[in-house]
Amino acid sequence: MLAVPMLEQTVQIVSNERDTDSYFRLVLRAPQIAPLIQPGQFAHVRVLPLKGALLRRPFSIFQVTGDTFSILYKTVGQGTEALARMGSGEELSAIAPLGHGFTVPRRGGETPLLVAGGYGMAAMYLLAQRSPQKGIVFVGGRRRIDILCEKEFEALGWDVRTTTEDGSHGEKGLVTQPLLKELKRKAPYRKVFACGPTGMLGAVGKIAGEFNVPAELSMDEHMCCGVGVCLTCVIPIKTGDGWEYQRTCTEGPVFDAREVVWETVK
Amino acid sequence: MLAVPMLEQTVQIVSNERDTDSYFRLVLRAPQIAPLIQPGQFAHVRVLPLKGALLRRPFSIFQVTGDTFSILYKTVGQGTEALARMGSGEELSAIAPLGHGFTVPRRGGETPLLVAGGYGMAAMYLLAQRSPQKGIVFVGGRRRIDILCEKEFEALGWDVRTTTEDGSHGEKGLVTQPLLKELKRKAPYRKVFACGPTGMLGAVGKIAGEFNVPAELSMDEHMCCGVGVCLTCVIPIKTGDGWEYQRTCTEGPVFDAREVVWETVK
Amino acid sequence: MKSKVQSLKSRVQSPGSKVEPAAEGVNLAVQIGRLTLPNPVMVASGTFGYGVEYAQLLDLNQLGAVVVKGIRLHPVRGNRTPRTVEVTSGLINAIGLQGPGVDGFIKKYWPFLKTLKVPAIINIWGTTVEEYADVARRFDALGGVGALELNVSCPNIKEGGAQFGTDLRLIAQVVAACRKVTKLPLITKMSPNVVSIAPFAKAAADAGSDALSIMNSYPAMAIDIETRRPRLANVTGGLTGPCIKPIAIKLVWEAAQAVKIPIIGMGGIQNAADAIEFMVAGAAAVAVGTANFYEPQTPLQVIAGICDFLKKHGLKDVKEMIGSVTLKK
Amino acid sequence: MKSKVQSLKSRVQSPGSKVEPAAEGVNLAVQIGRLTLPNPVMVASGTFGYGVEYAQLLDLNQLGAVVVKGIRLHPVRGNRTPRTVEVTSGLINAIGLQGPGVDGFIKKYWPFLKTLKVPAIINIWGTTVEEYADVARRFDALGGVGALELNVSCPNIKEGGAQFGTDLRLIAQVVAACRKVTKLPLITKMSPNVVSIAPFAKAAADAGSDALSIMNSYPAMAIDIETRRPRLANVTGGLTGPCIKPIAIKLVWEAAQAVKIPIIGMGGIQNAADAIEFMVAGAAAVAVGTANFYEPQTPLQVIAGICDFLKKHGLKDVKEMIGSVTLKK
Ligand SMILES: Cc1cc2nc3c(=O)[nH]c(=O)nc-3n(C[C@H](O)[C@H](O)[C@H](O)COP(=O)(O)OP(=O)(O)OC[C@H]3O[C@@H](n4cnc5c(N)ncnc54)[C@H](O)[C@@H]3O)c2cc1C
Ligand SMILES: Cc1cc2nc3c(=O)[nH]c(=O)nc-3n(C[C@H](O)[C@H](O)[C@H](O)COP(=O)(O)OP(=O)(O)OC[C@H]3O[C@@H](n4cnc5c(N)ncnc54)[C@H](O)[C@@H]3O)c2cc1C
Ligand SMILES: Cc1cc2nc3c(=O)[nH]c(=O)nc-3n(C[C@H](O)[C@H](O)[C@H](O)COP(=O)(O)O)c2cc1C
Ligand SMILES: Cc1cc2nc3c(=O)[nH]c(=O)nc-3n(C[C@H](O)[C@H](O)[C@H](O)COP(=O)(O)O)c2cc1C
Ligand code: FES
Ligand code: FES
Repeated sequence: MLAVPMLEQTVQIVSNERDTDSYFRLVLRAPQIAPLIQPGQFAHVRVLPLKGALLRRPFSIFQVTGDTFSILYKTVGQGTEALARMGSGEELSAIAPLGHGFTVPRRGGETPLLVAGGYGMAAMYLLAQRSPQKGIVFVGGRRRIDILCEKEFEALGWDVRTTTEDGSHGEKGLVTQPLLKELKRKAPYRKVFACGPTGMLGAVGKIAGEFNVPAELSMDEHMCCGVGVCLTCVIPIKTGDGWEYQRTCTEGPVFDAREVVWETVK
Repeated sequence: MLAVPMLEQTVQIVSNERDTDSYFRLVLRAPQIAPLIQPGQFAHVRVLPLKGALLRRPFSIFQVTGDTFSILYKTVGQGTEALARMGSGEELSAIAPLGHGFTVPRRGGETPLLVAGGYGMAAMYLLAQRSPQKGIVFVGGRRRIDILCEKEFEALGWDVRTTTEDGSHGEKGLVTQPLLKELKRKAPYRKVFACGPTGMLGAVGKIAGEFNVPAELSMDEHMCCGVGVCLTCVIPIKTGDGWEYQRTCTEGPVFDAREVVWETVK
Repeated sequence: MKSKVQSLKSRVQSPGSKVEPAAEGVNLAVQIGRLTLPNPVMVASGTFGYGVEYAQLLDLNQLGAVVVKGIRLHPVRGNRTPRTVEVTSGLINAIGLQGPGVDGFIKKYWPFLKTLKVPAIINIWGTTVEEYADVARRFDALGGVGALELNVSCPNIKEGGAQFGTDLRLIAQVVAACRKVTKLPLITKMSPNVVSIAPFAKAAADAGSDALSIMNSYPAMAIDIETRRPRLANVTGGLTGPCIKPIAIKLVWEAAQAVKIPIIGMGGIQNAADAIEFMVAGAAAVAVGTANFYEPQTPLQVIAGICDFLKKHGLKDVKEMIGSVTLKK
Repeated sequence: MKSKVQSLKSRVQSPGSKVEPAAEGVNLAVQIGRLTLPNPVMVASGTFGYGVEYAQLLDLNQLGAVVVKGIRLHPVRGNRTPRTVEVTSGLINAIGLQGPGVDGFIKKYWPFLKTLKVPAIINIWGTTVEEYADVARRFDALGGVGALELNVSCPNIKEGGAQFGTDLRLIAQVVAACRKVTKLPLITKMSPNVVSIAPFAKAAADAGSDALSIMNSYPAMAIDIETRRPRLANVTGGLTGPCIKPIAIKLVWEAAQAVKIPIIGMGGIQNAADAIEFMVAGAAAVAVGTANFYEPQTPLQVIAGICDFLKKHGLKDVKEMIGSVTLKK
């Protein structure tokens, strides 16, 4: 039960810069945390200037460089907006690394097919970087500005296939379309890894299931404690005789697609 | 009942600088408010960065210059501390001018004796400046650093008599000592004006009463609305047949010392 | 009496007056019994004095109604100070219902209030059932009053107040006694300090209340740890402000299931989103309380924000929002 | 049984262990019935899992006690999601008491908990009086348990919970039934959702409760105005966090006048000043709840802050603060 090592630390902002539109890249100096991070894990961040809103906010860990790690976030509410107003030198509190991440593909193992929607791309970068086995990254978003770190995936030598719903960049449509096309090719030894909105994850899980391809999905549930005590973040997971609620922050965020009881996921 | 004209305005900080130790001078650009201000009135200020603490904070108006007014404040808690962290260009919300101020002495009328303790000095400056009749200012504080704007009173041509409790500046003792000495001189036509801690005001009122000298006191009661609706800031005031609670923010902050029911003041 | 209320209604709705029930294509008017409010945003008793104090800071005729501080038959001195204390996202008060009594009120404040184009609602209380009825009778006789709000829920007085609002028999008696002496719309101001609000809501409705206002302040306390003394002279007080909103929303929602009469929702409203949350939960109107103390423009900002919301969502009438919360997935 | 509690006490107080009841010249130990806590700062049930989850972030043996999430006889799946929602200075939760049941708990969590040097307090509940007693009997038999906390106040389950804590007859029955089957210290976790807490405090004490914990969460609700749906799948939930502190302080103060048994105060504690306020109001110990979620170091910070406060005020024993509020001028 004490499997995942985690630390609570005051971390310093190295930089906090706008990426595209409402997306920001935040680099944090965290020398003790950085070496522990596995792909698919997250940091639970307390934005100290937030007063009336108490809780920490969870963010996937995007990149790890030396004694820093970074996150890629979208401003959607008061926490992320307060975060966007912070600057280098200011401090945050982070509990990290948290959660059960992706199984990093082994050299010579299955070919990884990464599927990412919106800020889900943040969770995939470290996986691509740490995977000795290269593969394909499917990135999708609503508009051109929702396509993040495309260049970075290319720089890692991955095959990047981009879709936008409005067609402003890459292929027009949903990220599942090129995935479906690829799976239809029926190449052997493949494995899907996905992160994005729950609807997308459900669709990816379903498609992977149809092609009998294993899939690891990083689930996005609202969180409170982030460390497994409050039981906020549960999703229904199959057990021998039915299903039980498991914690996205602890047993997840990465779950095997076949274990999720999709009918019950809200 | 609509006697005092008041405005609610967003005002800009022109400067916010440390005076001595924990005292700060805040200058606010408020072109519509500034011309309306009378000595002894106050501004009710909302420190916008304060989140969990909701209420405005009341401060006497210290100086009026052109389209600005200023306050002289001491950091004592979360509101004043948040205020002290603000800088020029930032905005506050102010409702001002509020309250019933001092009766400005007329030329040839009573000689004004001003008595001020701690930040009470802030409330007295405008009175001294606007009074055509010069007089004496008694300023007192615990230590040297609690003596504010002594120089400014002198520049106005007033006779300044300073006391500190620790003797680090001026005469050693309480501000009431030189006042008592002065009143014992039994010169005719004098009037006391005072602002400071409630204990000091009680003592000043008592002394003035003993010498049959009229006294106007600016009372310091905790406030909430500042405009007369919540009935937080009341003090007991004599009426024909007994006493009633009157509002420091509306009927006051300046009251005639003889009207206050000192036994009932907390 | 009916004619008086009618004339008030028509005065409120009269075209050409500054307050239009329909603001730029959306209808904001709501009904509280037979009283029409030009819009659903009132101010809460005890947080707006007698209206006149705020007259310089905002146009009172833009409000849905002005609700005055609680009035008893005789003048009331109120509690000793300190009377209020700031707490996290809230305020505790123990004013003790200081007030001028009916005569003092009519002499000092009514001449101004009756010139308003929007309804004036009088918050009344007593220490006995008979006293409530006496006060109601006096205001009935006055003429021109918009409605009476029966404060059976003030936590800060020894006799009267919450003692009535937390006892099913007494709440019914107070409402029935007032109902007997006036045809003015009666609004019962509910105490949150009950195990379940539904039976109290029903008791008030059955006894003839035309509407409920939910909620009054919640019993609370703060202690200064340096002096080890209570922060309020009255020891305990009533908690209000944003901190109580989730409690108030639940009570409004629960009462709305229990009774058909309109509910006026209040408790921590700071902006239009808060007000809309109350309406969606089941409130026909709302009142802004503690927020007036720190931001007197709040009621007007709330009205403007409700208009924007209605437009954004293509709604033509604010009434479409009332009780529109849906529980199914 | 007595000997087990005794051995726990002596284990807790044994010199050389990391937790010293007297921290640098001040005595922090307090009594909850026959149970001695090394210091008055516990964690609140449901906000600290089963202890093990936080073991990497703080030294559990520094705490006054570890209180685990509510446990019923059988495993409980809990409510649908969303289960919590953030509100102004607070949180609303409707977890629905998800848990592994007595057997699951003993298998999965007890092996770790029993290695702690500080008492483990088990929060228990049932849907009938008999079930409470059954669970109590099981934990009595287990041995080494510090105390049982009877949760008769969870607002988020249909059967059980607050239904018992808001009914004078039922609360007495639950306590008496558990009293019959165990000599373990019994702590009754009180519901705030009553008109007056005094009779409930007395009922629990008279039925044999050794202590009270005050308070559980307050019934509340939040609605998403865009979707017009409740923000919690359970529709309503329980409000916790700094926003409820003034309510909790008042209830602790009131209960402390009514009963002689110790009170564990909780509700919005974020720092030592909050904890001291509870103790001055009448609490013999305190628990940190929601604050653990955003700042897991809170309980340790509170302990350190209490030490500083005692030293600053020249107090030698934390017990001097208990109920030390003075009402006279
Ligand atoms: C495991 C995990 C990884 C995530 N990784 C990223 C990432 O890499 N980049 C990124 O931009 N966002 C990420 N998110 C979503 C991010 O946590 C939310 O966008 C953020 O919490 C919103 O906070 P706010 O105060 O701006 O919004 P508000 O809407 O004001 O937040 C209100 C409350 O809801 C919670 N909340 C709101 N949206 C979400 C959400 N989508 N998921 C979980 N909680 C939510 C907040 O934490 C807060 O408690 C991740 C979420 C999870 C669970
Ligand atoms: C008419 C009037 C004029 C004043 N003029 C000045 C001035 O010129 N310079 C100056 O430094 N201070 C002045 N004060 C006092 C000033 O209002 C308080 O120091 C300030 O409100 C403290 O706020 P805080 O958040 O820093 O303290 P906190 O202790 O955190 O405040 C908590 C609450 O108590 C209230 N409060 C605390 N102390 C006082 C006090 N002494 N008087 C009234 N309310 C208080 C606050 O407004 C707030 O609501 C005046 C007070 C009044 C009533
Ligand atoms: C200082 C103060 C005085 C109040 N006086 C009264 C009153 O006289 N009569 C009454 O029914 N309610 C009174 N209330 C309760 C308010 O009308 C309202 O119900 C409560 O404040 C909740 O709304 P809020 O959170 O928006 O303030 C008072 C509240 C405050 C803060
Ligand atoms: C998510 C959550 C779960 C809780 N679960 C329980 C529980 O299982 N049993 C119980 O008696 N109280 C439970 N509580 C109530 C707390 O123990 C505590 O009484 C309450 O949160 C008030 O303290 P706080 O404001 O410091 O959080 C829970 C509270 C929260 C926030
Ligand atoms: S967020 Fe608390 S258990 Fe997962
Ligand atoms: S502060 Fe509200 S009446 Fe004076």
